[in-house]
Amino acid sequence: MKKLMSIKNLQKYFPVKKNNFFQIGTEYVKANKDISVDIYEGETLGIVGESGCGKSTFGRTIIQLQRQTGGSTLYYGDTIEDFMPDYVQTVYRNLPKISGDYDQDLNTIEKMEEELETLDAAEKEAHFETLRLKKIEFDNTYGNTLRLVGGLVAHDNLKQVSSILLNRYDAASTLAEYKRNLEFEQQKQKMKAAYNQEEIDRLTEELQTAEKNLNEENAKVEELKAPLRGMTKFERFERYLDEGIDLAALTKKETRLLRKDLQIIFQDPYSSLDPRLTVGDIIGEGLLIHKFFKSKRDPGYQAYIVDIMEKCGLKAEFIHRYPHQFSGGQRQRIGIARALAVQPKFIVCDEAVSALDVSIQSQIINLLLDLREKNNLTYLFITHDLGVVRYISDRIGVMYFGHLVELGSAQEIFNNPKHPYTKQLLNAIPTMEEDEDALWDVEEEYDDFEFHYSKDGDHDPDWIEVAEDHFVATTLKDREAYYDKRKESSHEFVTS
Amino acid sequence: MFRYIVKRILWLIPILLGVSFIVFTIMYLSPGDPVTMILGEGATEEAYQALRTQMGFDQSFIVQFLNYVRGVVFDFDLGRSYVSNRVVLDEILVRLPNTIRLASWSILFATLIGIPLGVISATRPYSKVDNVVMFISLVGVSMPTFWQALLLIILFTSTLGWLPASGFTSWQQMIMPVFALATSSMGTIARITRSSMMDVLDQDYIRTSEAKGVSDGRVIFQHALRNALIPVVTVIGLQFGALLGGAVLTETIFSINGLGTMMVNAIRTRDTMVVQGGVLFIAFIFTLVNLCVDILYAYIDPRIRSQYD
Amino acid sequence: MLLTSKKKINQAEEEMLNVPQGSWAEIWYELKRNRRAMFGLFFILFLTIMAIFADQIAPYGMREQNLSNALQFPNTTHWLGTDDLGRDILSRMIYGTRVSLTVGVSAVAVSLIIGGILGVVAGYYKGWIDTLIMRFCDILLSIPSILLAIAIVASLGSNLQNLIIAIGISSIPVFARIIRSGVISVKEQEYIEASEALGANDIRIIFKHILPNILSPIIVQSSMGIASAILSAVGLGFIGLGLEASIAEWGTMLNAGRGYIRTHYYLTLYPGLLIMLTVLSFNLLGDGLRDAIDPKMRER
Amino acid sequence: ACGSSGDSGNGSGGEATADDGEPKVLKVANGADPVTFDIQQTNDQATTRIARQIYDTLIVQTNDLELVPGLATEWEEVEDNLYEFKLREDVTFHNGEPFTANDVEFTLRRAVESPTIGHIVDSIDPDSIEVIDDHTIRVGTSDTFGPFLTHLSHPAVGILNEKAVEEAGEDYGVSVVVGTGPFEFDEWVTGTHVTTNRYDDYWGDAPEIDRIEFNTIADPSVRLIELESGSADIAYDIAPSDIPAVEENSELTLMNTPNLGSEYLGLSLHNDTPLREVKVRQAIAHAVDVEAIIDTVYMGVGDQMSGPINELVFGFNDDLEPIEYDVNKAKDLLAEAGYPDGGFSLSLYVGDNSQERIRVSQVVSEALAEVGITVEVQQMEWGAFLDSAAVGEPDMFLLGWTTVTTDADYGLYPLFHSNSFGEAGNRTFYENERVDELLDAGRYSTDQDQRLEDYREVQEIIHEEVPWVFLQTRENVTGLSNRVHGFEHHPTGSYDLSVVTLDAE
Ligand SMILES: Nc1ncnc2c1ncn2[C@@H]1O[C@H](COP(=O)(O)OP(=O)(O)OP(=O)(O)O)[C@@H](O)[C@H]1O
Ligand SMILES: Nc1ncnc2c1ncn2[C@@H]1O[C@H](COP(=O)(O)OP(=O)(O)OP(=O)(O)O)[C@@H](O)[C@H]1O
Ligand SMILES: [Mg+2]
Ligand SMILES: [Mg+2]
Ligand code: NI
Repeated sequence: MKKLMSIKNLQKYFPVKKNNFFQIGTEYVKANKDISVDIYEGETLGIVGESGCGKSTFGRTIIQLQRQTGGSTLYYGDTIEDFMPDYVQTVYRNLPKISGDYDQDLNTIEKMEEELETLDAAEKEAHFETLRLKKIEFDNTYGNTLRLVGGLVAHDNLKQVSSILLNRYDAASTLAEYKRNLEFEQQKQKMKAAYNQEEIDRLTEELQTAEKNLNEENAKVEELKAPLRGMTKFERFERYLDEGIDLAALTKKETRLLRKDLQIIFQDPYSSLDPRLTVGDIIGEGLLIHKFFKSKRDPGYQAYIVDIMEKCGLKAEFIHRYPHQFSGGQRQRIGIARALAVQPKFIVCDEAVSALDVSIQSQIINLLLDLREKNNLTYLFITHDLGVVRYISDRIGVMYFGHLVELGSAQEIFNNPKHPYTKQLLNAIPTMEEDEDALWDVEEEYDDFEFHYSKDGDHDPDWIEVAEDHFVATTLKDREAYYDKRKESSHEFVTS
Repeated sequence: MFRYIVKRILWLIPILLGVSFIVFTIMYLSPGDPVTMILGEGATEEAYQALRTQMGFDQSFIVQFLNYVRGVVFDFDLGRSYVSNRVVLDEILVRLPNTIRLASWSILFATLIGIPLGVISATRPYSKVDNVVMFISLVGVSMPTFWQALLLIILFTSTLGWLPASGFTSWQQMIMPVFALATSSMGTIARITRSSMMDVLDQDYIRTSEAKGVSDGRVIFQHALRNALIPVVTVIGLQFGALLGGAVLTETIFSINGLGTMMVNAIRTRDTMVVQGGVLFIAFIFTLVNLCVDILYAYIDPRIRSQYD
Repeated sequence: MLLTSKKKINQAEEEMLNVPQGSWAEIWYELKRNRRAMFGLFFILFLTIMAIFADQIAPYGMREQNLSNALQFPNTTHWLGTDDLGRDILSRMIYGTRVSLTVGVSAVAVSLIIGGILGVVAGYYKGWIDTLIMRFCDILLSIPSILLAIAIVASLGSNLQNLIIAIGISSIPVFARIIRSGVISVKEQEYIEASEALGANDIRIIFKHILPNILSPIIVQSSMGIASAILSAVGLGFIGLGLEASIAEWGTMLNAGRGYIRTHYYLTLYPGLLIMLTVLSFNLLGDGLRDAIDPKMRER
Repeated sequence: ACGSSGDSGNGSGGEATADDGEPKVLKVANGADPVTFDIQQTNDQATTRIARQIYDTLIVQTNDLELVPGLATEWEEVEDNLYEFKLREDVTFHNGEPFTANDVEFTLRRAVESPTIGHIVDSIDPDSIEVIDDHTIRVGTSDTFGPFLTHLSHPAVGILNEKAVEEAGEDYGVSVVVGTGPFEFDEWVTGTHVTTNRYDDYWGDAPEIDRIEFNTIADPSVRLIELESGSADIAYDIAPSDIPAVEENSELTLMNTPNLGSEYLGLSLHNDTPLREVKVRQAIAHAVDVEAIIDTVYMGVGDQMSGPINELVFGFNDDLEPIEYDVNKAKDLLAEAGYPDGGFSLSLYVGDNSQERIRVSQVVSEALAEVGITVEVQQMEWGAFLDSAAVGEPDMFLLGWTTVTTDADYGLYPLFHSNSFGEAGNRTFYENERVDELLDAGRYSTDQDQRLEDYREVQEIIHEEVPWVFLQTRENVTGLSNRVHGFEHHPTGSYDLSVVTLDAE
């Protein structure tokens, strides 16, 4: 399956208002601490967890509604080649400045890995944590460089590399722009919006020259690479090459361009609709922003909106009504229609159905599933309703105080939960009577691993695969043995 | 709480500096040269230049302003009037009591009448009494102070001959200015009291005491009014500031020798130093009164107090 | 019509009909039921007509003098009498509407635009710029507005434009504060985030989403603001800092009539009465609008 | 004054205090607060009206404008342009210091230096001042200066006590005020009042009243109210609109007498406007109904002027007739000048400190509209007004001039000599060689007959060329309670109160 998103060590801290004037340093609400997960095209990834554990934050952060404070979020719905964001240029330009450091740092990490094996159990624990953090730091610092430059960082003359890559960047970004425009025109054509045939023809032509240009530049890059091939260093870094766009590194403007691919359905259908706009205007806003239509008077505009509304189960005559004239369920549909109107590739459904009664819920869930099939959509489905999540999700992630503690197929999670928190969640026993702490600070032991998780959120450091594609955060009893086994099974582990 | 007060007092410094800067700029931009004003019709060029240098007008704007600030900060010296060469601080201190007296009596009067009016209205909402009282309050707010002052003079001085139209020492002299100035604030206070009171009367704990059979009077005065007063206090604080401004016109009409009259004259004669000093004092008083209101506010309402800690 | 039959509707039903953030039609519906507000509205319309058609309505010209007819008490040829230069008071009052309405509306426009920009920037971007703007407002607020206006007019000279600027500037902080707090509360709303999620830029969010949603308090404040701007203008005229005296302006008329207060009361009585009614009308309308927009804010 | 009843109180003798134990207090309503009693730092009327009771001058100008001995008993011109003054020997200052020639020297030297009143004594040559003995002093002028002695009688040249001035420093004139006059300074509460007490060692006739209270009341109608209610015995500067009220009140007396002031509408030649043509100026002069202005705006106070100075001033030309109001003539003149229907516009500036002038500006603008001239009135703050008029900004402006020295030189030279352009007084930028010549001659000659001739000719020329539209003479208007006796106006507007007596209440 094709990856749509790859989230690495995502972190979102909210600064808290200073208590007083003289306070030094800032305190944070650590809503998302260190989340890594891949999302595949066409799947529905369910996220469950108790209220306040950071689900909404996670959803908002990966589509960059809120800037993440650490980690990277790679997006594959568009490739770097097609998008050519600014940060690529920055990375290319700064290449000579960081020469060698990644090498050193990587060596340090490797050395630490080696050392790990020589240490005794007590020291190992601390060492392991340092190593983990070091790896995250490494990824934060060099991740994008390695992903974009790859093995070429091993070249002696980084200045030369940098200038050739920059030339390539220019050619590629010109091409990307033509491609984007063309694609957009074609999409409009598909949507029966006003499109411009001449423009399409012109773009197709320009595209060809730009492509040729790029090929020339690519050839130069290949020339550079040729002598390096076979060097261990080159090969080691070449593996880092990655097509994904790091959403966290985009400028505000670039993020806005991607907005039409990454959408969100908000948790609260009441406060997420502007009371001063009609339903038509609410749904049409994205269309106008992304210039699907030039103005509201475009002939196809109204028809397109009506079409979307009907798909979402809203009557056409609602188009001129205001949000307060609708019931909760209807509002939720408006929110869904708004998200779908721009034909996104990925939608965060933040409790999209939780506020609704059961019959409406199932209606909307079916609508979402239906749309997924038709439009090859990918969902991040956030909820604390286990019934719904089981029904809709392919995979489920369990979140606990800003961490992902368990991840697996829906079946695995429900049939074979490993993490004690997941188990509690599934049991869903009302726990009013019990001492709260007793509930959370559970220690549970298995043969190979044990859980030490607590409310403070210092989670178990290992992220292990307990069954095929079923991961859980835990503490390994014998780390070496585990990793050895993994190596045999030829899985890649570069960073945690 | 203490820290909050200190912080607020520290804020006074940039505010007063800003006020000073704005006033200085406006006065600096004014046409009409104080030197000409002093020299009058027919002075020689040399005399003009000499006086200009002596008064420091040949220096740049910023230097003049910084000199002024330095004087104020280090020597508490507000300068001397360009016109009379008197020490500005003395000029202000002579007049300050009159203005303060006028504003204080007015706010007292406005409060003593405004609050009961508001209470009467709130206890009989949408009744005839309420309508009449609220209409009168709004008329009070809408009536230009100076016009009202003129009407009072026509009636009580010209026609009836009961009250003197100028001066500000005896109680007879004080009646008209205080009344004229207080009317608008009275209306505002009555209106806010009514709405605040109605909010409180609408709340459950009042219903509870009513249900328990507590007498109407007790409900209104003991329970409701105390809680309703919180927003009223804020408004009274703000009104005090408004009164200081309103005093400008009132003083002019009743020939009261207060800060207002002084400032209007000083603005007209481009007596920058006096304008500066006066505005600084008024701004200082205004800010201080509002600080007191905030502190009082916190005192009345424990919920707010806890916010500051 | 619906209106009359619904008049006796009981309290509970009234609540139900009331939608907190109603559409304009609903606000208008509420407003129409408020007799005082309608009085205000009609009086304002009446004044507007007088201002526009002053040339046709006024029995005499604005500057038309008749020195031999000076200081006539109200009579059949001069309904409200003549002033010290023999000009018709009624006509001058009618012409005076022009100045007062122009100054009132334009001054509010000035403070609304400048205060609006400051308030939006402060509320939307927060941070140091917010602190800066709000401290600036504190500073302006701590100078009594009439003094500020006097100083500005004195320094700029008094013509219509400067009068508008002077009065406009002094109420900038009021608008800036109201708009800022509106922006802050609206910006918290999820629909703003929703618009961001659709890719809207700041300009679009401010103009399409934030401003329309804080329009109601702005309208209420503008109505009241016009009332106090007119009062300020008249006050400036009264202390002789208004427009050139041949232009009919209510404050200047009062000032000129002041010397005759003992013998010719009507010189100050009628213009004063008109000022009061005008200001009252704007206040009544403002009150009514506030009630119509949010019944819970009644008379605050 | 009311005759019999009051005079009886007077007859009982000087020591009124002894009779009833109550000090006799005269309450005066003054229109403005004094500026400073360092009289060399100000020259405003509100101050002078009080200062005059405190200070004496060497020479006194009577109410009839005669020069009589003051602190100087006699004087003579000992050489060309050098005068010797004999001083009184029995005079002490309020601080007990004896009055000597040194004080005179100090005063005059300081006055010449003063930016504020320097112009009054600028004819004095400081090098020529010479103290002969304690009570003899010589003072010379740098050029022959006709009105020299008159200038010395100006209240601003009141004699100061050197010691008091030096000792008090910055406080002089505010809390320390020392003169030789009939009243000594007691207290000054800014903006409210100034009180003076009778100085018992006064060299002249002792005043009957014990104390004068000058109350500052800016609003003219309030001054009247004070007078009516008995809170004031004398109210200065009754507003024209209040005159009927005083006249109708049987307990009050209105005193109005012409003073040395005149009002005019300046027609500036500075800007390139039709005003540069004599005919246009004459037309404007004919178009303005000065009589109507006097009647409606000034309630009959003042007389239409025929020229720039009035009859009290030495050098007045009594042959000239006021320019009559004649719209047709004005139109004809305009046509002759090439503006048959007017058709041009002029700016008219007026200071905002006088309600009356503001009204006049409106009358003028209507009057000129009659002959087709559009007038744009600019009402300005007084200081700004003076400034812009001084640089020739306005086409027309309303202003007045008081010939305080009662000599035509002061009433004409600053206003019409080409040396006096702008700030110095000639704000119309009027220039005429002959006029310059005659004014110079008049200034530097002591031959009074020749001077009279010269000034008459100047007035003829100005009457013909009308750089001004001559409006009306100014009058001093005072409201008096009938208790007050002996009060008289002085044409300069500052009145001697030492002669005033009061009936018991
Ligand atoms: N803008 C913000 N500023 C500060 N703290 C925030 C902000 N947004 C969220 N938080 C905090 O982050 C934590 C996670 O919030 P989040 O909304 O992601 O929870 P959630 O899992 O979606 O909960 P729920 O199921 O109730 O929707 C909470 O403690 C919340 O208080
Ligand atoms: N102010 C209004 N103007 C017009 N139609 C309205 C208004 N309010 C509600 N409606 C319509 O009335 C119907 C019922 O709405 P209501 O909000 O009562 O539904 P509900 O039962 O609460 O549904 P939900 O469970 O989705 O909240 C809906 O069709 C809605 O569109
Ligand atoms: Mg949530
Ligand atoms: Mg519902
Ligand atoms: Ni008598």
